[in-house]
Amino acid sequence: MTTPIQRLNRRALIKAGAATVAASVIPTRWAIAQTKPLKVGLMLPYSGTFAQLGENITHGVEMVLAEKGGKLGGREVQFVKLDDESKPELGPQNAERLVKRDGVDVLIGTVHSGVQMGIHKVVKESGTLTLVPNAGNAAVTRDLCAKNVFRTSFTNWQPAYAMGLALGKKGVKKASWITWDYAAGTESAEGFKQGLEAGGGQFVSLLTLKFPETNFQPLLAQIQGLGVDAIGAFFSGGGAVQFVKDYAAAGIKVPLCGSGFLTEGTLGGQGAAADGIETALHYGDGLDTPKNNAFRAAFKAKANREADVFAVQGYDAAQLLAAGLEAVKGNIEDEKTLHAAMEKAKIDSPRGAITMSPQHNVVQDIYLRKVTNGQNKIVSTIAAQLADPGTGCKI
Amino acid sequence: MTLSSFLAQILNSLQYGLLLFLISSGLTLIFGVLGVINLAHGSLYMIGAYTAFVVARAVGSLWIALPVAMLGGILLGSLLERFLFRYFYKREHLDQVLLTFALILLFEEGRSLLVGNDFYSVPIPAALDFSIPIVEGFSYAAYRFVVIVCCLVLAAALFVWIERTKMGAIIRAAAERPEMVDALGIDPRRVHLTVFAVGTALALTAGALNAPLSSVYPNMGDNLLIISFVVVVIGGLGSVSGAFWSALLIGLIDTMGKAYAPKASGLAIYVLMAIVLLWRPNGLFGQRGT
Amino acid sequence: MIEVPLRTTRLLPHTLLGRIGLVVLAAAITVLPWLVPSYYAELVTSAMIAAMLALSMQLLVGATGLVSLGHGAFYGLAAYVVYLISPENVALPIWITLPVAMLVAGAAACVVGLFSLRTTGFFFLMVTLAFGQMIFFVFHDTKLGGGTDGAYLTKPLISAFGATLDLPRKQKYLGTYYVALVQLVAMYLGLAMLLQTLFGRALEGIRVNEHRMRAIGFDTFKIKLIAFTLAGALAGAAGHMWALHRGFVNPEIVGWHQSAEALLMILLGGLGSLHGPILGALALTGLGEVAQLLTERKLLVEGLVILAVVILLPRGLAGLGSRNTSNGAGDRHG
Amino acid sequence: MGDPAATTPANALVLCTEGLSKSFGGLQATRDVSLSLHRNELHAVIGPNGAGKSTLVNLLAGEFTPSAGRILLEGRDITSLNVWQRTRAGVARSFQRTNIFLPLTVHENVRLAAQARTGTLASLLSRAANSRTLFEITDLAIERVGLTQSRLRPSGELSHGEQRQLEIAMTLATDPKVLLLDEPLAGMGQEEGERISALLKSLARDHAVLLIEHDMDFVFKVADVMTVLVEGAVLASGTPQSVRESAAVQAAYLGGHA
Repeated sequence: MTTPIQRLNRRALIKAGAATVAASVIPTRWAIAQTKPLKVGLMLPYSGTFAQLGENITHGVEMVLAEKGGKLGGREVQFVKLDDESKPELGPQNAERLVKRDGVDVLIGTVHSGVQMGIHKVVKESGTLTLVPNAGNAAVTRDLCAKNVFRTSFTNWQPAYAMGLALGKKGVKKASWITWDYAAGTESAEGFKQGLEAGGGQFVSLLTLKFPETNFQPLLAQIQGLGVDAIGAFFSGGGAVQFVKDYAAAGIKVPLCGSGFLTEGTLGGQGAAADGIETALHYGDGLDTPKNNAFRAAFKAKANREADVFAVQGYDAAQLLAAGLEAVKGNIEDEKTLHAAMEKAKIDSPRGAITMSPQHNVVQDIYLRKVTNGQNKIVSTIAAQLADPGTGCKI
Repeated sequence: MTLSSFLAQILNSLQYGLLLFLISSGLTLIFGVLGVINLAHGSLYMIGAYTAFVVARAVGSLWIALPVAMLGGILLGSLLERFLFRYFYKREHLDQVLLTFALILLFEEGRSLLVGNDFYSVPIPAALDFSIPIVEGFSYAAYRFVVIVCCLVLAAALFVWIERTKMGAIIRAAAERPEMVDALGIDPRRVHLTVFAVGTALALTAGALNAPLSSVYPNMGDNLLIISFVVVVIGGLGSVSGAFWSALLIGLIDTMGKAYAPKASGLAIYVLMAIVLLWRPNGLFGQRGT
Repeated sequence: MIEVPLRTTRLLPHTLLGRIGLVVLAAAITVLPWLVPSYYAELVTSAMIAAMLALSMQLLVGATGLVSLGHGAFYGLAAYVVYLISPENVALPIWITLPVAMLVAGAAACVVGLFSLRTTGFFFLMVTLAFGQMIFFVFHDTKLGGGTDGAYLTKPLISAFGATLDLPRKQKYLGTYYVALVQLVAMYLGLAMLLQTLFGRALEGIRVNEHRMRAIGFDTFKIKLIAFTLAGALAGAAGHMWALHRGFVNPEIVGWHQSAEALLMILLGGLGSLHGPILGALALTGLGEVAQLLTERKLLVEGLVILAVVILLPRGLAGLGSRNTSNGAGDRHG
Repeated sequence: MGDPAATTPANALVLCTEGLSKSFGGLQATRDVSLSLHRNELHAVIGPNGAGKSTLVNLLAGEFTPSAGRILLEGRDITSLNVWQRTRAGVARSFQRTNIFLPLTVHENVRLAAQARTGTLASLLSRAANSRTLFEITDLAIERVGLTQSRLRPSGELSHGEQRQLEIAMTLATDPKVLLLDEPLAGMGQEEGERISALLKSLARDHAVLLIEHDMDFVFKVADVMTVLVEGAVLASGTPQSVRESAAVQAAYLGGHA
């Protein structure tokens, strides 16, 4: 155990598990705990559709630790990785593995919002400090918010709101939103409607498709008849690739825009069909700041591929954790100071400056991007320091 | 709802229904003749799509990928039947269910090991990469017409095979009375092998044919598997023509549901199935009880 | 008239040793939480919940010969019922939530049974699967139960006869543990008694030869419907327990993979015994825990294990020690 | 079992069919069959292969729904009753292919059949081991077919003939008024045949018995009444003597046999 970053192999992990069993049987004093390495659980998808996202987030987290010389708040860090398989029904069980069996001090996770609900249930009860590096379901920082849970990614509402706002300001009078009929879809629709109306436009209708079906034809055939000036969409991954291709092939005259995930990490598959699509997100290509350039170079050196928004979100989760731990000098038991420090932290993110809202969701600039030459080129900042409404949160 | 968009929806229904037919015709034959429930049939569709992706990426042409998927299906089906399923005909349903459930896991893991977990799109052949305007403001990708034509050709070939050949006659008899195969003086193992290979090849071909339209991604066959069950139940066990009409019916109801009543569309086909079961427990075209 | 000794039903342990084994197992589970950290006690709680689901399914699979892929839906439905009837931030007592959950799950099973039991064999399998998915889509695609992400619920209070078990926060898991244990034992003993009745014999007859049962005058549809409804209600008890344990519902707990997992537990434990599913659930939970530590390819391991069990161990773990072959799979069509 | 009720005459009409017909697709398997079964009478149905004998049994037992015609049991129309309802009403059948519960013992097989008539759910929930009347019914049926010695043996271990006897015992345990016996002698040796023949005669004393049988010598020996089916229709019916002498039967079926 000499390297600062403990990329545990399987055998070490079992030992660690056994140690935890012993540790929880024999009560330990805080003084001993202080000198122990800080255990950080990474509950992320390492298999299945979202595996790449999980890996990029992990790289982001590890980069921060490397920058800080292998210590956070003066304590060594030991990672415990757990593949959540993006299976919601296993969410609570997997979270308990980390929190109760392995006794992690901090939990970073996850990507899938259904799994996030399971993690959230467990850590709300245990009080374990938790950082959300992707899942954008609003509930976690709205009516279900918790004092020990922080999110450094986005809510589904945020980019969609900004997209609506951008359309409204551009003078688009009528627009519709098209998405899967699931939590993230309806939350994005709500954001788009509010943004559009704030910008002076009129929201016409919401078209939905059962998640995660990709037979878009029945919806596409209706669009011309809606009489709208623009169509906004929220899809991600394989669904996004196919939607954009089908939209182009259907020869629809209405311009397509959307929440940034419509063209995020999918441009290779979409090809020319994505050219010119405008989307809104908290990150993009061509963000020429020293921080971003350094981050991208370091990521490429580490992972041997280009950084993406997920890597940024993981990186910022670790930055926020570092800020909190430095304030309490590694004493994670001092929750009050820790949480207060994290709430007040100003993080220098590759995406620009970010802070935490009172509900512990990230407050950030949302950019308008346009697909040019296979890249999501940033055009402008639509909404500066945009916060989620955070309705219903009582901390 | 305008008349023109309604016509476009009819076209969508047809294309979706024909795809369902390719998948469920194999299922219904394998159920009907071999008495095996194959939960991994959806995974076979997935394998077909990934085959198309891998071959098209390697040689740059979907036209080579399609026959490869078809022949690969025959080969895979023969191997599965010869070395695995053959030993399960006389076993309990439960064993068959779990065997094929295990195959789903293994196929998906194999896919993950060989190709990874990313989604990939499969390019439409350049010669067909254009759209044909069919109604105001809505065009139809030329490749979709190709899929429709290919499905119809395959369906016609399947019908000729089932209705006009000796093997087809045996298969029809066996689907109605499974014990018949033994009585007809043909090695039943040959019949079983053929049916399983053809069923598998149909699933792989469907996957390969549809890959440019659906892209390829993990677990892509799951949803289609369940819908194919509904098609088989409504069409009647072992009936290829039943599967044909019932696939078109489901395609129509599902497409119209998505277009005009999206909230109800998920349930519509199951409600239809319940009605059919009450009215005709053996399906609309079913020959026998089970 | 000559006395005829009646054999106990096929599904119960035939030897004294077998019975003692079960009692020892129950005793071991009873003392376990005092010996291991809370995490492992909670792991056993989830294994017991899985065992309840598998046990309820054994009434269909092992006792009656009905293989259903929609059984998990009644389990998930019951968990959702707890969510739907619990007002926000008010914990209802378990003596209200448990009967309501079981009643709704049983009623749903009765309706599904009315349709699906008209069919047999593969049709039955596919139809139960489709009905199960129908229930899944109700929770997945509508706002009724919180949609795709699921929802939190207030865990029911463990209370009966006016007394409420109010444990300190750190020991709440013990309450859940013993409630699960009591229900599992009660379910086992109840089913054991049921299988000794004439009704149990009728189920056995249906499993072996339903056609003949009709010919000797049994209304087999009614008997199967009763068994299907009862199994649904018992799955409801397991689902209620999931809600009590997790305080969280998600559409995936309604999906057909739940049924497949329960079938796997039955197969692993053995078709020919009532305690098989319990052993299977414990074994599978243990296997999942070990596989998670050893490999990232957990599904690969699971797939290979199922394959191996189906091919090599057709009578499950419970069949390893016994040589009672007259109940084997081969003679079901006799 | 089934003491003849004092009020009904010893040879009362138990079951009759009126114009019973059944067709499958285009094929007419049963045409306009009218026959009657009386208590204390062994009624044999004979006919060449494919004459529709099994279809007739299946129609009477409720496996098939007739295309036309009625079936009356003691004057009550039972045409619309299904299989188990007919068994409960008193029409019981044995199967051509032995159809018993192989994993169970002889006693258990028969008890299962006796159990069906207890009917109500409440009685089904009593412990199987406790039901004394059930035991009596079961033992009587076993004794009647002469399997008392073997009653604790697993039925899978019985000889073929014994399995046929068990088949009949199960039928008896349902307390039938009418016995439909589909080739009870199939596959039996000479000695076993003798035993069954005696059993059938004894059964006919307190039941109406319909017998389907191939073995002509046997049929002419035991039957009180015979019906000859050809292509689904009744060619002749009457005492064995009258059937043997019927010109139509001789021409169409018996040929040189008579």
